[in-house]
Amino acid sequence: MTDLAPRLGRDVIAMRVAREFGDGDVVNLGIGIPTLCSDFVPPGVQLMYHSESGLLNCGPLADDGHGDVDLINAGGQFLSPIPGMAYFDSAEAFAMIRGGHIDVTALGALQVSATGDLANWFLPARGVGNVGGAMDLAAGAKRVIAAMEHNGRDGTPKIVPECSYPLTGKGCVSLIVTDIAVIEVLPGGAGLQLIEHAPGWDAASVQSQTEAELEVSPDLTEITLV
Amino acid sequence: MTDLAPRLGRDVIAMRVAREFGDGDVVNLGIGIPTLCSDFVPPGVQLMYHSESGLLNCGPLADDGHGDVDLINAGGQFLSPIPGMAYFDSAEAFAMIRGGHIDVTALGALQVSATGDLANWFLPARGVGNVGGAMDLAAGAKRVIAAMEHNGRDGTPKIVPECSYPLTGKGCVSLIVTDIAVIEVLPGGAGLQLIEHAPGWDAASVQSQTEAELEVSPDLTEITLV
Amino acid sequence: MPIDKTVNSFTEAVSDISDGAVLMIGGFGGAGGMPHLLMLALRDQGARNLTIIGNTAGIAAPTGFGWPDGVEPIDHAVLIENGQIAKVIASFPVSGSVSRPNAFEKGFRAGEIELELVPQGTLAERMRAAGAGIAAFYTPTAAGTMLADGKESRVFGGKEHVLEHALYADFALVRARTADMVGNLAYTGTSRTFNPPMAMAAKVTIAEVDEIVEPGGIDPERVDTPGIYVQRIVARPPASGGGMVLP
Amino acid sequence: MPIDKTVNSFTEAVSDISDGAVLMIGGFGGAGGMPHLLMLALRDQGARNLTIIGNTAGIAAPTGFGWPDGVEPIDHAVLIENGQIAKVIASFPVSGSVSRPNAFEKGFRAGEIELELVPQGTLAERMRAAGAGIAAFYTPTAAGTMLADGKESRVFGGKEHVLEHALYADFALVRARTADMVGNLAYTGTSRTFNPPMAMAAKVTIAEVDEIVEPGGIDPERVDTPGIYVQRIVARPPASGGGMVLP
Repeated sequence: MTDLAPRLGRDVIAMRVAREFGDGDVVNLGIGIPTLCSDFVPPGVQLMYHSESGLLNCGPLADDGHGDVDLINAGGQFLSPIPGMAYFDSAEAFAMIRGGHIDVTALGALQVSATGDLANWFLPARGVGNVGGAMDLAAGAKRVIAAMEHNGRDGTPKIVPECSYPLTGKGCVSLIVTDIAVIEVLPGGAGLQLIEHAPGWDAASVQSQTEAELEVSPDLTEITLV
Repeated sequence: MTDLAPRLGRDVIAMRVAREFGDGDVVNLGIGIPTLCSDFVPPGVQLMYHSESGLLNCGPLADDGHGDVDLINAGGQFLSPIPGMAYFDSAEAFAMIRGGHIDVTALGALQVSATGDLANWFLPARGVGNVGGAMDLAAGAKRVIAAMEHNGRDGTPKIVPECSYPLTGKGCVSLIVTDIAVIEVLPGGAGLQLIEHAPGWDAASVQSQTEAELEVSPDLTEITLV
Repeated sequence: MPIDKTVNSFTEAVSDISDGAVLMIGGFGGAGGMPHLLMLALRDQGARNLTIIGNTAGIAAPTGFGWPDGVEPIDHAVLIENGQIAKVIASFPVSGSVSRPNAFEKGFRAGEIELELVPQGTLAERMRAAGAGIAAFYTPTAAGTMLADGKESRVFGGKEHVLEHALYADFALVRARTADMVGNLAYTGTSRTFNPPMAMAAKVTIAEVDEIVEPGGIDPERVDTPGIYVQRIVARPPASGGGMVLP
Repeated sequence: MPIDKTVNSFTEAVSDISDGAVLMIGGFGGAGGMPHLLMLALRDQGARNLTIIGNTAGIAAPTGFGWPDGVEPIDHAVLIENGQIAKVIASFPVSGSVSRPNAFEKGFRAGEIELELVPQGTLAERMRAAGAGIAAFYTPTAAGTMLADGKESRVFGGKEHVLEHALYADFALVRARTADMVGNLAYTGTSRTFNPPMAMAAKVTIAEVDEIVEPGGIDPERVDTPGIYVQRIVARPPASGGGMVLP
């Protein structure tokens, strides 16, 4: 089926995710689209960023050529310092994650299931993978947002009744933000609810790109970014 | 039975315990006689003191009137600073203890059993007691030395076949130093071996003050402090 | 608005502690590292039927244990004597001397206060576990003793271990030397003790500090309790700063 | 003699690591916080059949991940390419790119190296548990995933938790900025990562540092890894100090 309208760019997905952040939230951003969210935090919202590399309150990415090998994020990118940072080791960094001290994490996804299961770490075809901190974030963060393209490069739906890829965490995702829709995972495994669609898309066209069944919110709207 | 000879003073017990410390050992000294050990460390032996109050490498007790409320030992006594100290919290202080990083601890005792069980925290008559860090030290230190008077004030033997007081730890004591004897707890619950006696005492007179049976070492000697 | 966790008064800092709340109170027992003014404010606030968790349940006065001569200790006794405490979870709940019982011991003997006695290291580790998302852990401490009665145990590496559970609290009242406005804390010397693991374990951590500084006022290498664990900070009046015990 | 844990050369520092030893190697993956010169010394020493535990098993070169442009990474690959490694325990063992496999991935595919994959937080916590005398603990991480296959699990507070065991090592090779002679370590910035929990978990911890100072040269408030966890310290040559990557 041909797309009804253009899909949103990765920046716009990040922009929409960033609207979920509340003032004062502790936020952990995964690699990929989530990293972009920090560029789109709404005015008046002050966040405390957490990184598995052992850092609270990091500044933005550092300009190329000004990297400090002792100031990196979990993806190995150089950061710049800001006032009010704190450094700690990996045991403490993950105590924070596992202990429920992260308000929101945004993670990339290979698949999300109808009950909020997340698969984002293992491509069976490779036969070996990196789990990194993904399972800890999935299990520990108060709120997990999946930030992802709605379909794979070959068009395969990534929002599915049940994940076929190995899981990162069970029932952990509470919101899915894609390049065509925003979907809530209903509590208690009650399924998925479409709450927003990209401009030019509608409930039927989003459903046609989605293998899992979507309940349509009575308040369904177009994605707004303001 | 009347004592054959005078009993050793608390200082002398501490002096004998201190001979057990090896150069470079990490040592934790309990309240009472053990605290005195630091005054009698043999020349050439450098120790690293550990305190449950969150301190490694503490200096000696501070002079009265010069106390810093933020530099105390586990008994609430003021300490003086020395170069090379490190401060940490209670979770870390007990990680060190439980994790086997303390080479030797000397603890006071109400009773020690023939298999090295230690009772040193609870007087049933009071009905309520302080456990503090005693059970952690008993379970975690590589070597536990009981430093104690051989008998209670009323003459009751404190080295017994089985402890009647509630235990601090099972089979944890490896050496008992008292005011009349030095006794090894044999590994694997194989009983007690008398290895040294105070001047003027002998195996029979020590046994007469001891409810548990003592095997006599073929190398039995008088306690030496040099 | 930049993050600023400052609360302007001790009264305000403890205002929402309700009857029946579970509280951790920092420090070791002596004068250092204890949130004296938060305890006094909680006494005045009056919440009842509280559970308090800490190393001690107050030291008997007059005392030593790190209290300067001639200074009347401010500790858990102010809450106990005010009838606010239903239960104590501690490792060192009574005074060192039978003949000088502290307020807790009197209440315990009168059957008014319940006690859960926990080895000091297990207490700290149970707090850290709560803060670190570890539901339970196996420790060798207390195996084979009456403090393991009724608990699951299991042998690892030939040694018996006891299963101990995470210990959570609604509020932690902690004490630090310095806070920055985002809630990072730095302590002094042996005043850390139970404050850092308590800050991890509580839903709401309230830090009483000598000084509140701008972000950046604490070296990020020197932060002991990262601000992620701290919800409110309140400064002692200037006259009580600098390690002094009283307001 | 005052305590002095200084060892005079990297060669001497690793001389007693024997075939079949279990090693932890510090750092996160990038240039910061990794014991480069200890790894090179271990390569030259030649011990074989080693198990190495760490966050990564080496990053594919040429790379980013905190390595300055134009600098050839020194990491686990120097040991893997030399045929010394039998098993890897890691959370991030392969490169980010299928098309640029690292030395570990090649060895793994060839069936020469065994892998135990562990979530990053569980890996750090298992090390801390080993150092802290906690035999095992229940974590929610990985519950319901293939990394929990064959493991005990149990529900606490309505949430499934997996039983994970302490992870010990014979040696830890760690990297810090400064050591004092008694073995206290201070790190810089995000170079802490796995170094502190590894120092706790190993029987013998060997610290590669930029600078060794007299006792007192590190503020006792600023010590990250207390000397109780450190058995040997060895200084990088002056030219490699100050955060530079190479000797």
